[in-house]
Amino acid sequence: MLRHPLPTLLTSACLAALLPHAALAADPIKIGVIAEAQAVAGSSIAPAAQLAADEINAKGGVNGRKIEVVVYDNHSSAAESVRAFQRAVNEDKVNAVIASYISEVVLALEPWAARLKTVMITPGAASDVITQNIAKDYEHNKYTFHGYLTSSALAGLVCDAGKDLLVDGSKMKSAVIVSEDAAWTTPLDAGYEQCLPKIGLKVLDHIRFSPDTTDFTPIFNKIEGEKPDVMITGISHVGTQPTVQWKSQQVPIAMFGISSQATNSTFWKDTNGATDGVLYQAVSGPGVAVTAKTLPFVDAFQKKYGNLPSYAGYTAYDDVYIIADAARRAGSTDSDKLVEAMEKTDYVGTIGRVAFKPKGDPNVHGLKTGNGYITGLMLQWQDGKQVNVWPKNLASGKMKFPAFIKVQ
Amino acid sequence: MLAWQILIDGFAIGSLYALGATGFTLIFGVSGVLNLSHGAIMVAAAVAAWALAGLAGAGPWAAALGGIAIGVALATLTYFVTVRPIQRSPRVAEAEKEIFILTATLLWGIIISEAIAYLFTNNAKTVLPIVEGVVGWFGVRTPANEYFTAAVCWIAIGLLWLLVNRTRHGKALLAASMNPRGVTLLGIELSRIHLAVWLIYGVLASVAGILLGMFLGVSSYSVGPLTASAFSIVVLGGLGSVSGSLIAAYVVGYLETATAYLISPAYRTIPALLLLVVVMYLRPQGLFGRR
Amino acid sequence: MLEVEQLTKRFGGLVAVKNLGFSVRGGEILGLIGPNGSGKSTAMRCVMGVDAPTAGAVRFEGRDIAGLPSHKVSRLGVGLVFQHSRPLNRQTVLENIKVALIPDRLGMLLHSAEIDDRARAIAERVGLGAVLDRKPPTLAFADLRRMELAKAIAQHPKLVLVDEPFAGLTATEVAAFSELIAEFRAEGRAVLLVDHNVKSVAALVDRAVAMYLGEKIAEGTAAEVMRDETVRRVYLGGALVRAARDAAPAAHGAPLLEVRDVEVRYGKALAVQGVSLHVREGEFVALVGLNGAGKTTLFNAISGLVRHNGEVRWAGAPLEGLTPAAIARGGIVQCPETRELFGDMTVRENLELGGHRLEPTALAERLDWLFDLFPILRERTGQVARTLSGGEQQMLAIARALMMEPRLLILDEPTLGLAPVILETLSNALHRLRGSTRLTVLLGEQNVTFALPHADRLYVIDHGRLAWEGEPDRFETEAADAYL
Amino acid sequence: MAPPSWLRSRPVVAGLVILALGACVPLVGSGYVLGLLTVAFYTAVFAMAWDLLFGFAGEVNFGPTFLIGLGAYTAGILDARLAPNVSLWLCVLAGAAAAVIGGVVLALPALRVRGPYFGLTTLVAVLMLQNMVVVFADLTGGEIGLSVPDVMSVSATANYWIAFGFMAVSGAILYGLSRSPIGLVLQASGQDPVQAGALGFNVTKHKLFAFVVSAFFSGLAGALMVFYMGTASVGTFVDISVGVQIIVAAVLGGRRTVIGAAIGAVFLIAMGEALRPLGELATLIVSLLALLVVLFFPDGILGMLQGRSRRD
Repeated sequence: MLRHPLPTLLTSACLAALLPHAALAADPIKIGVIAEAQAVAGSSIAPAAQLAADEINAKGGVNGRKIEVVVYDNHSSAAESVRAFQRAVNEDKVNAVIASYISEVVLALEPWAARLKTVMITPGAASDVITQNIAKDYEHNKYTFHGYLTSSALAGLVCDAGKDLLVDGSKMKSAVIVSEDAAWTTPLDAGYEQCLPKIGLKVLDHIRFSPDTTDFTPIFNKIEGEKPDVMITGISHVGTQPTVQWKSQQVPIAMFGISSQATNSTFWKDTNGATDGVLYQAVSGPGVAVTAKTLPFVDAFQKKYGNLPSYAGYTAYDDVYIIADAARRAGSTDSDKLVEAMEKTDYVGTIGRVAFKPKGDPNVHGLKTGNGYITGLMLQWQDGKQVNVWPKNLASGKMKFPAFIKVQ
Repeated sequence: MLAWQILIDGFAIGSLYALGATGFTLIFGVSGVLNLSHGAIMVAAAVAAWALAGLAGAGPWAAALGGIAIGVALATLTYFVTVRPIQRSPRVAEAEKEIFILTATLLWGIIISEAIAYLFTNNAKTVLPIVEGVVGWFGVRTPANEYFTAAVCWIAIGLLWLLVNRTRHGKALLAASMNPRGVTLLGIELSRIHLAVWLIYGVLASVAGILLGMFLGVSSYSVGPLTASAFSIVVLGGLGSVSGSLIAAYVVGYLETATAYLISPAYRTIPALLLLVVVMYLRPQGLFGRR
Repeated sequence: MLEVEQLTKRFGGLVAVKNLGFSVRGGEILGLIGPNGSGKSTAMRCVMGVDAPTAGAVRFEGRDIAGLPSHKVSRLGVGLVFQHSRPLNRQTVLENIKVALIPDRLGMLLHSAEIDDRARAIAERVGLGAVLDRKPPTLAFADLRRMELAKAIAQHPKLVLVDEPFAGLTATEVAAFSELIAEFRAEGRAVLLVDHNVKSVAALVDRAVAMYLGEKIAEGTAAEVMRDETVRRVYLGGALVRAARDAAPAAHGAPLLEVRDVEVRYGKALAVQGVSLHVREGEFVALVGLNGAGKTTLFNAISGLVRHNGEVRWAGAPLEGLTPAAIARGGIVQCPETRELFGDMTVRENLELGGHRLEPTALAERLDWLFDLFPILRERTGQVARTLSGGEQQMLAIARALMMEPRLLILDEPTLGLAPVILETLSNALHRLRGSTRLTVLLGEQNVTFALPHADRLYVIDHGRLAWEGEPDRFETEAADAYL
Repeated sequence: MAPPSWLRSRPVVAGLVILALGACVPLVGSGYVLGLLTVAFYTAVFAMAWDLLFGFAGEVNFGPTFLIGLGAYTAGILDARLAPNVSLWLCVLAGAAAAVIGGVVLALPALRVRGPYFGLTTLVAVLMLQNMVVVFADLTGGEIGLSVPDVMSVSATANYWIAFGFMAVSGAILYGLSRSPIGLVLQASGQDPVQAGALGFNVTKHKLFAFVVSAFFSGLAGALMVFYMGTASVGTFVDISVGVQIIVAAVLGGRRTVIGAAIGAVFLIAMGEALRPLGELATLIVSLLALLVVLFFPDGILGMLQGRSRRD
């Protein structure tokens, strides 16, 4: 009978229910990490969180309590993430959850964070809907925090960089917006449409392509026919494919904007170098000391795991500190108190100064951006390396393009 | 100029589809098997080629050959692990073999793609292209790789044609697809024919996968869509009809390309799906299938 | 009750039934007789509505039902007893019978006691009372056939179509089934029996219609039809003529092929029971028997294509464990009744595949020799096999088998579905073949006249058993009357 | 009198044992086990509905997620647009209705063809739906999914009972249907359509009926699950991989038993969860296990349980 999985499960559940759960002072603070181990962006989340926890524990923990990280692989599936979330909260009794870089997953988890009243923060999802949901029903959804930039915020940061690099630096005047046809790009594109004309780039066209596009030639040919100075991109799921065809077709127009996969250190290898010259927005980059904490983190990560963290690695690392900081200030891991303390966060992490937008903002619990807060970077792939070209004070190189690109 | 662009792009992508579908339809024609691990084998070959070039430092040709070797090995394994045991199993009723083989190859495909994701992550990988640069004809700049892809596809299909129509062993294959019993009566072992077909299939699927990897890049996410597109093209052309599949591949390739150019890249795949539904409804045996 | 007029059914280019007409009255049993491929089954399917006729009328109780879907035909009062069907293996016999009693309505969610009672009554009637709660896979073959009959009875049909009622049954079972079918007649229903030959249904039918190549060739009482000259030509091949054999057969010596107590079952049905025969090197042996007697099954057992009990020995060694292809390579080459040509390949390609193990020069010589034997094939070398006429296809099939350089050629029903004119050409070719090589041949034929002139020895097979064995000249006196 | 025959049937006994076990879970299980089983029960309904179509009507539907997705998205969109002016249960019913309508629209062309062609037609339907979700992102939320404001209940136990009751009722109805006269006719139509026609049954009508029933339960289960999950997304309700899981569950549990499909679904989900500590390899191992069962125990888990007693 025991070979049957159900009784086994029941037995284990039974045992679990019998164990005492009263929170002792020396109980560790448990942080659940639900992430995508097979995706490059997601695979750094758990190790980075563990690194932060180890550092905090080495310094004596939080109010005498150690931080414990419990990791769940979600196979990039929303349904599996929901199950993992329930397991984390009900079974493993975690105090907070750091979850995923995929918007679909975070949105599926949001109602569960509300139901199970557990603080959840995403280190990498970009959809504006996450914070909009909080604004819609604050009391209910206040447990969710957006630890990365929303799409509309990203659009603003891309425009900021564009003004300096493209308009002022390269005298560009026109652009075509190219983005994958997806829900996360809707606010991004709206943001682009709004801010590009303001910085002096005329939007000639706006192309959305199907994420399962098997041939980008038609798209590039159409854009080329419109003779823009630059392509402003919004690509995430299909990063490799357009990059490879951009190179093989030698499209003479620069790519500038969001290209999530380009932030991966393996992107050069994955594309066989086709990414040379691609400009992409990021909150961090190798060798870029955004803050005093950035490079020590990268070094420690590389020393421990042998590779470089993905963008979600930086934020996941910060998120552990932010949760620990909030728990210290709240003096408790009670979810409501934790939320209150999290809202008062003012913490300088690896990507900049982190503070959450207050109640009343349409993107409540989203990160504050712009001067004094997070400004982001603009990096460019140059000869196999990710080189930061913006902002000036953090730049380690100058923007330059492969021969096939025509810049005035 | 637009027409020329559509002509070239549709041809390249159609050739790629054609090559992918040819192997799929060949297996169906000769042994009646719909191999739902098709996409996984294509992706495995491409990822193997990428790994050989990127991680082991092999040149583009060596990497491509290595990828083909892996793909052929996997195809053979597919036959021995999933297809043959079910075909020979006395415990599965004849009428149910089809669903069992479908389920088994489906699971096998998932196993392969999970293994790829485990070993190499599910990031899209690009195979080192064998030819680089662009060719400008009639004012249209086209990647040389696109011509290369079309050429390799046609060389592979041509070689297959020569093999099947001009060699003794190949003719036995063709004969087996028309009448397996007749082949047995002539003293030719069907099991060897099936093995040979899976080997040939392995080569075709691997070449298609590697070319796709050079053209666009592949990841374990591509597994499902690749199988589905081969399946659709093959049914559109008529199951088991190689020439039907070839024509259907170009129909789909051109339809997608034309949609992307003339309507919007966001609706790229929809007209082809609609066409498929209409064909299913009006001509269930496919455009060129015989009943 | 049923009137069929000018019924024609075409499948693509093939005309399966041509201008067929017949009628059945209530309380009458009509036999629709014809060899394989004569179109009798197609005619039955057209009546039932399984296939839609291409042209012609099918009138049931005065109403034209041609082209109606089968469930509507069924509801009008036509039932069909299938020869092979796929019963519900997970349900009991009772439930299988109940299926036939359920009305075609979607509201039927509960089993009714009335249906249960009726199903039990029908089961009693056909003799299934003892096995009601067993499941079909555990039933004897005859009981499966009874179940099919029960399903037809359950419909209360006014017209019952029965497909090969006695195939695979033993003599006692045949008698029991005849009685059950006769009961239909007694109840005033019309019955249409479809079978291979007159003999097996002669005792039961009131009238018979014989078909050949899609057309009606005779109609009358069973005795009349049996005496009909055309019918005798089709089955026997006309008056029995025995041609003198030139070469003396090797009457003694070890047998090349030896078949001992071979038994073959198709599921539950015994198709071949305890057959033993042998063929010596250089001999021409004919195995004659009507369609369905078990010739093809026996040949398939020899070629390793069906599982069988008993032993088949070839040149002194058992064939057990060899694949069909290995047996063929070993020298036993079968030219099957279905011909199994590669339809989309040319004549030459078909032949070359037959000679796939020959060296190029040997292949060319062999081709030349065969083209001399079958000159028509030389003219057709580039033509696709599918487009050849029936006779040409048969010659191609034989020629392809000969390309394999067989030691023993098994020739199964070469005359099947061929017009009489072609038979002569074929016969001549066989004669020349015997003259030019010392080939050993095992010929399976229904057409005795075709077989007799060539044969050194003759076996008669009937209902899966050997019924007679001897020299051709003794056949007419000893076995001919019992044959048809 | 002997016990009625349906009580002696092994699937029924297995089903009753599961129900009894299931009713005890809330007494001992944590919220996590309840949550896990809640999803497993909805999946079980998907698999049973699929089995009705395949095991009985003999049609391999590659697109169960077309029906599920229609139900889920219809209910989700209605709720997201109209809440709180519309009752959650009305949305659920609308979802089921949409799935039935979609099922008929799909079945009419699909039932004209057989075998692989039927399979492909249903597969294409899923691909179309997936495209539509992305194209009409304003309405559907696109690839990131759609949040619904209403939930059935926030209590894990209440959700468990709803799912459990729903599964028990659907299972009873579907199983009863499979054993009813209509079930027999369906099975006959699946096994031998020619004979079923000759016995006077309108095969197409019966298959259409099976499709509608299958669609109804798939849609209903999909819609209910939306209000359990709180979101509708392609990856949860529409993606081909979800359909694959359902088919694997049904084949794994034992075809043609309805109840086997439910066992297969619960087994698959429990197994995936039990192997979660293996992280990335979990899916691979579950697939491998499923493949082994398909290869070596063609009658599935229920067949394995019955194995010893099948010598009759």
